[in-house]
Amino acid sequence: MMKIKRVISAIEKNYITQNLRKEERFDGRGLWEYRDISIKHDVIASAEGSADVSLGKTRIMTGLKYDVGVPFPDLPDEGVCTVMAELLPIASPLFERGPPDEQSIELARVVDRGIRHADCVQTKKLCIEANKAVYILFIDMYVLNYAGNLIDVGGISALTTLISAHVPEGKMEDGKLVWTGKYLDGEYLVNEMPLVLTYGKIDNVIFLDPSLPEELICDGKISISVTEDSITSIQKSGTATFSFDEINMLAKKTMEIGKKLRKDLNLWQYKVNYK
Amino acid sequence: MMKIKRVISAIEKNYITQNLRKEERFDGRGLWEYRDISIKHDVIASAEGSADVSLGKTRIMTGLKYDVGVPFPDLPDEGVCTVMAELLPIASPLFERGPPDEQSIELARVVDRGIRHADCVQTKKLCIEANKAVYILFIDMYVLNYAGNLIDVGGISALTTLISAHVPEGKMEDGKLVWTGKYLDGEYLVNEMPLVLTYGKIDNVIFLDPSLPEELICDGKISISVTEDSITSIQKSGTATFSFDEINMLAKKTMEIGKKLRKDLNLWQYKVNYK
Amino acid sequence: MMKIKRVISAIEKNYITQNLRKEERFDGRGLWEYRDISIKHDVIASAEGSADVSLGKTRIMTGLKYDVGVPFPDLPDEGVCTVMAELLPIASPLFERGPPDEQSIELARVVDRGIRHADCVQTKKLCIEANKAVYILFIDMYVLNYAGNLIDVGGISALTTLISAHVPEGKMEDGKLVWTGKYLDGEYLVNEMPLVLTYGKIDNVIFLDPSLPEELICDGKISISVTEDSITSIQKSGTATFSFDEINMLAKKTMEIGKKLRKDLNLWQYKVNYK
Amino acid sequence: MPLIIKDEYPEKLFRDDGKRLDGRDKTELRPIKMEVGVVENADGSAYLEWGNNKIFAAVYGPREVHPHHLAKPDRGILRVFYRMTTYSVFERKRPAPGRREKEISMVIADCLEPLLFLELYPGTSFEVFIEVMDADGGTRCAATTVAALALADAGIPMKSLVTAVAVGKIDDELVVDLSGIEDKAGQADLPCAITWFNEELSLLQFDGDMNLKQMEEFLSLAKTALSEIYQIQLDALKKKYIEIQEEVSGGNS
Amino acid sequence: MPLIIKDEYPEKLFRDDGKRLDGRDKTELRPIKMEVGVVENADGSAYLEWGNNKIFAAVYGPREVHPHHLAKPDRGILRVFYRMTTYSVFERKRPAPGRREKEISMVIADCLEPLLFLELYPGTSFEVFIEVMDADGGTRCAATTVAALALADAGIPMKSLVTAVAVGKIDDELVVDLSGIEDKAGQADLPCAITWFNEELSLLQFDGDMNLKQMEEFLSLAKTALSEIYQIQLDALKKKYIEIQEEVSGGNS
Amino acid sequence: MPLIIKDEYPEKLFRDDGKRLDGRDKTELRPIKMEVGVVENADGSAYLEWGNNKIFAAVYGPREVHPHHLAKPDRGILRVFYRMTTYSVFERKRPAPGRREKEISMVIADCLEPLLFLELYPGTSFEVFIEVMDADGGTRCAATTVAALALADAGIPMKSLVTAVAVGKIDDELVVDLSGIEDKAGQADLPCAITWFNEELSLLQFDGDMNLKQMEEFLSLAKTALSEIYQIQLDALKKKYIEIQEEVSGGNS
Repeated sequence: MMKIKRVISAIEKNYITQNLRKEERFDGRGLWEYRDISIKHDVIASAEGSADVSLGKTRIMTGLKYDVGVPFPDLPDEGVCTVMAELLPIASPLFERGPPDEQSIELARVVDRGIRHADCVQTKKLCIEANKAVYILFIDMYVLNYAGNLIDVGGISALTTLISAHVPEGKMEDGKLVWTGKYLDGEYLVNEMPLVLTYGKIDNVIFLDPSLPEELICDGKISISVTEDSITSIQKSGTATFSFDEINMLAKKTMEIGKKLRKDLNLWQYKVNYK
Repeated sequence: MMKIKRVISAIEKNYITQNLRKEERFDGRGLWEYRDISIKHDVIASAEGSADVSLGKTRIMTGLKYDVGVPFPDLPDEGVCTVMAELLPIASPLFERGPPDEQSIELARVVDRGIRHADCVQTKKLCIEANKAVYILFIDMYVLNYAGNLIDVGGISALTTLISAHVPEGKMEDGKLVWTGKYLDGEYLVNEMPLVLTYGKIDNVIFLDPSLPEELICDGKISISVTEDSITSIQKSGTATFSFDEINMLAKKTMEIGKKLRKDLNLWQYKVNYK
Repeated sequence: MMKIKRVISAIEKNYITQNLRKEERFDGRGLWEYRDISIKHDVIASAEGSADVSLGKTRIMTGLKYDVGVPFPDLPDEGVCTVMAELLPIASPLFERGPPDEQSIELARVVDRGIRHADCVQTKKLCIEANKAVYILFIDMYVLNYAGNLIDVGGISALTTLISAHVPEGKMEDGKLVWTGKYLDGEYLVNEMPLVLTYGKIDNVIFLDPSLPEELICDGKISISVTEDSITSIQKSGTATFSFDEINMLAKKTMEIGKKLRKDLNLWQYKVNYK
Repeated sequence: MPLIIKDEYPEKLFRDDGKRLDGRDKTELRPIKMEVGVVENADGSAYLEWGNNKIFAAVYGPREVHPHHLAKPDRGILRVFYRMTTYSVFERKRPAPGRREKEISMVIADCLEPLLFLELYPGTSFEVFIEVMDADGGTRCAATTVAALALADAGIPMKSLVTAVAVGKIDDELVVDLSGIEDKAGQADLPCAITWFNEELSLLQFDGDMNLKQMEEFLSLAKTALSEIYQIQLDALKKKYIEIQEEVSGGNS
Repeated sequence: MPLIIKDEYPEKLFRDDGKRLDGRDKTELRPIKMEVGVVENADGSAYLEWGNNKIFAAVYGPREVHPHHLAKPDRGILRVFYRMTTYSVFERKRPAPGRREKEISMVIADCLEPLLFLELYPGTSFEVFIEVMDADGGTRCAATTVAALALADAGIPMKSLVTAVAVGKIDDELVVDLSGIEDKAGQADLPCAITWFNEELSLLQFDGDMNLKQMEEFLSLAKTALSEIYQIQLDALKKKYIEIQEEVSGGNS
Repeated sequence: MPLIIKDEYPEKLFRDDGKRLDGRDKTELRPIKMEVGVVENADGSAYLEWGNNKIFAAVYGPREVHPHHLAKPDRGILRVFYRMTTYSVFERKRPAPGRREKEISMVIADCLEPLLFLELYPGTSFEVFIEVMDADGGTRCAATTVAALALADAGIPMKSLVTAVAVGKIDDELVVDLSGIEDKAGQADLPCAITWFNEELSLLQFDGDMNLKQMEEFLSLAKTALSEIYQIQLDALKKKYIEIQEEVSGGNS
């Protein structure tokens, strides 16, 4: 595999683009094909849930921490689940001046919206006692190697982390929080299983799962989050424009590929039975 | 009118200075003459008071927001009124590296001191219940076009915003804040009507209301705040020095011009009757 | 004395190094000799304890302020004593781009650890009422002239400041803090008297109390804090390496010199009897 | 010190007569006014009122890039700064620019960049400053729309304008141009923008829940609304040229 | 975690014998001591005690400008950094420089700049660092006064010194040189500075309430006080030259 | 919003059978695993598990220095960035790097710099990034150890490796390789590092209480432990070369 040490040269750019026009990708994949996915779960002893996910050479390690706080007055019985992402300078020579802040914000935001709007984490289940105490979950993603398409890896990584969760169960007794000794697990916390699929566009060619060289030269990307039945989030980025027909086509494709991927990954296997 | 796209050239500088020595200004005004003032009030639906004030081409839009907080222990029955200013990069090509922080701090500070020391906003009227709850008023000024003499425009703008105020009236019932459905208006909040007048000095010539070219080349400025009967605040800035006689003369002139301006502007017309 | 206006030249470096190899120092001192120490105490009216300490031309002025706060839940009957250091740009032309942040952090940290681990300030004596109110002491050091070996000056300065302390004594009455009119003094607050001694290493030569030129060219330093009977803290910095034998030798030397210095300085003379 | 009057949402977003709370039909836009050339000092500027939204946009450029290291030797760069005043929203916004403002700045830049011929301006920059003085839902779309006008007012060559609008779902019905309250209390929000030179979407976001059929409906509603707004943009530009012409002929007569 | 001993103000600022709380007459200055050459490493330095105020000033320059983009091709620049230690005030100050410190730095720079011939030093900078170790009212005036001495000590050509003092109103009486408590509990405060080469005011601020007649009185009181302080500045400079001379003759004898 | 399950410490750090809480003897190390070449994009990298510590190190360089003004004309510079993930510790760490992380970065840089021939790389920089994914006591020593491996993996000429370990005092007994709980509940902690080319200490810190005799004992315990860990480092490097060789011969067979 090509080792990316610099911004893509004009020659490489032409090579990649011309092949894409023939519906061929420089790494041999078809236009709608993912790179290999590998998943390890519950890898961090200090975290209350974690995942180590690779898509090709892109690798993200994610952990879950929690805190207990007073709920917002207007949402007295709802906890909070936040998503943060950091592109470690370990992950790429492109990050030598410090990793790009915008890219990590985008990664966190798109993954967060995928989870939030798909009714994935049911925030009412994060309530310990209304108006008094709720859980705050922190899902923090760290990019260990950057080889393109962080968003889709981040989505799977966040979901696996939640599914592998083991958060101590608390209850209020006489106005004080006590621990029951039991744990909230992924089955309790996770409802829907949203997946986010990202497409790149170069000239008029659209393709799934952009690798790093494709990402560096593409005009734009679009990420679509889907549950089994619905589209729950869309985010276009970059200067590419998409025709109305292309959008309708991509929505349809995402529903299909998402269904298959959800089945293949079978994320429920990563549930942790704790104590 | 001259469009200021760069720092004044030496030729322009000489032209302006030589005319000033003849008591003539490049825009035809006399030494003690203001540019045209225009005032619109209650222009922002989301704000509890607002004003859009222009002095020549200088334009500031100001809004009032409030919050309710616990008073300082040593001032248990006094609310707070704070002034902030921001020079929007919209307002001038001179702000291309980001608007000058010092200038916005100075604008906020001089306007704030004019209001504070003139007994303009009576902070005791901002008390809901002593030791428990007081209003915090935020008067935030945004400079939309910068053509010199921000301070005097800011002063009128802040005052008009306060006069146009409509802040929900609260009272404490059983230790809880409830809203009466009535509003605190400008008449209730504003006591004195301080105006701030700013003079520039170039060589030995002093003049009122510096326009942008005059401001860019002047050695220094002095701002004097006056109520009907008193001087309440003075602020000299820049490297100009003023003789003792000049200071006495300017104080006298400010009392006179201030009296006339207060009458001409008739700011009470901008009171809002809400509900 | 040599006035340091620039980084040491190669010639000076050679001169200093070659002399050190002959166990001679450019300012005439022996390898294990301190520069002159001068101490003034209680010099700041606004502070609740202060010291002005010079070691040769290095000068640090330190003050103590206090606050009263709620203790940490896991240490309900312990107050807190924090140490901060600032290298004033006054103190050296080397600080023209702003004084080096790392060096002030190191100064604060090493002095803080010397105090903390030597059981110097007994934090339980800073408790006013368990779970309710404890003292927070702030020991803030300001470097006024920088001529090498800030750490040892800082250590003496912090200790003298504590010994000169006069902190108002509070007690809780009906859940409220009241002041007794008495003061906590150095005798009450200070238990052990830790001193920190710093050595430089150039090539294979080790020496006490590096002056500025020595500090600028040395490969590394080691600071050792000792009480009458024990080593309480060690901090090596820089790229010098020390053999196991050297470490054992320095530990022994520090115990000896520390004992003598503690006696010579006789810091208890700086206790303040207040009211 | 939290605000205590709560920003409460109504239970229903349609009135009994089937109209929306502000009296609009499902596909009706709020009143929109646009004007160009409103900031004296800027190279180009525009002002927009859209419902209660009040937004200024100003353009400076092409000019030297600060800081220099951002300059590109082979093309100009476009930078967009979207900001809101502290008093533009119900609860006072903090003065410092937040994440949301940075995000929207990026989104708008992605909409404006395809319009420009940046390769003609190597080593320079265009800055678009957008200030929301008063906000009432759909500010990212309104800001995109007014920013395009400010660029046109600056006389910068453009492939076309761009126009944006949000469609959404409230009380299970698809509607056009969500107001502030509809945005907050509604079920779904789909802001989108069209670049007229190729009639493609340069902004597309969605949060909510929709199936494929609903998505087609959303896009069709948006298309119609975008055409209406485009007309108002064109009128604002025409008005300026008419005024200039009148001034010129007035001067000659 | 607020400080709990309150910084309380007395009800009256005059004693029964008509003297001020610290025993001074209305026009009497607090004790003032000045000394130059106190910071070994600096190009020029001075130390001042004025009542309980204790202030160091040090000057470095002319030297290269950091960061470079601040340098001016046709003249030198002057930068003033006024700071206070955390323990210089009743309630511990935060370590980071606050707005007030930045404001006073600017005010002092405006007082010092007219004294210098910056056009003789193109491309370089002078930095004046001022550190208030102990504060007791009137620090901006005291800092201006000691900074001028440090510049003189550095041997930098100057048109003259500058001297500053605050006059004010307490219990309806005009007084000279407000102490800390008079500043906080008083009714008005008028700090001012005089540049001696033209005998004009280079610093003038006021907060309070005064009519035109009172203002004339204020200025007249200030003028007398400024002359007294100027003498102390001159004496400090002379003392250094005498000491140098003695050293030199001492060396020769 | 504080965490409410407390990080409580046991009263005794030895079990009744004389073993430590995790079953180790006093001089026994926790299980250690090291691997090199684990980050595809880096010039050199290594991964370490040491008890529950899990740490990645990656090296980039020699390369151009950013920002430029840090470059040195006569030698290369080494920069070390030690960071911890938010979830690597019991109570979630704030995302921004703290003082402790900056301090440890400096300490590790001081350990690595003596190993390198920086004078051969004028104007360039080496960056060593260390990320602690999971922490359990002794991270500064573990990070130093794995960083040396990453440098070696990058093929950068080195005088030798460096190896680090912490010895300490718990329940009045001297032990080797403190675990997280022993570090927090123990009485003294002495992290140290050895550079093998001269067998001297390049890291030495101590907090606690010891007399001269105890200090000699500490250093002697450390020396033995350091040799053991060094062997594991060497094995990790060998393993990579064996794998490469096998690949090469595999390709030839």
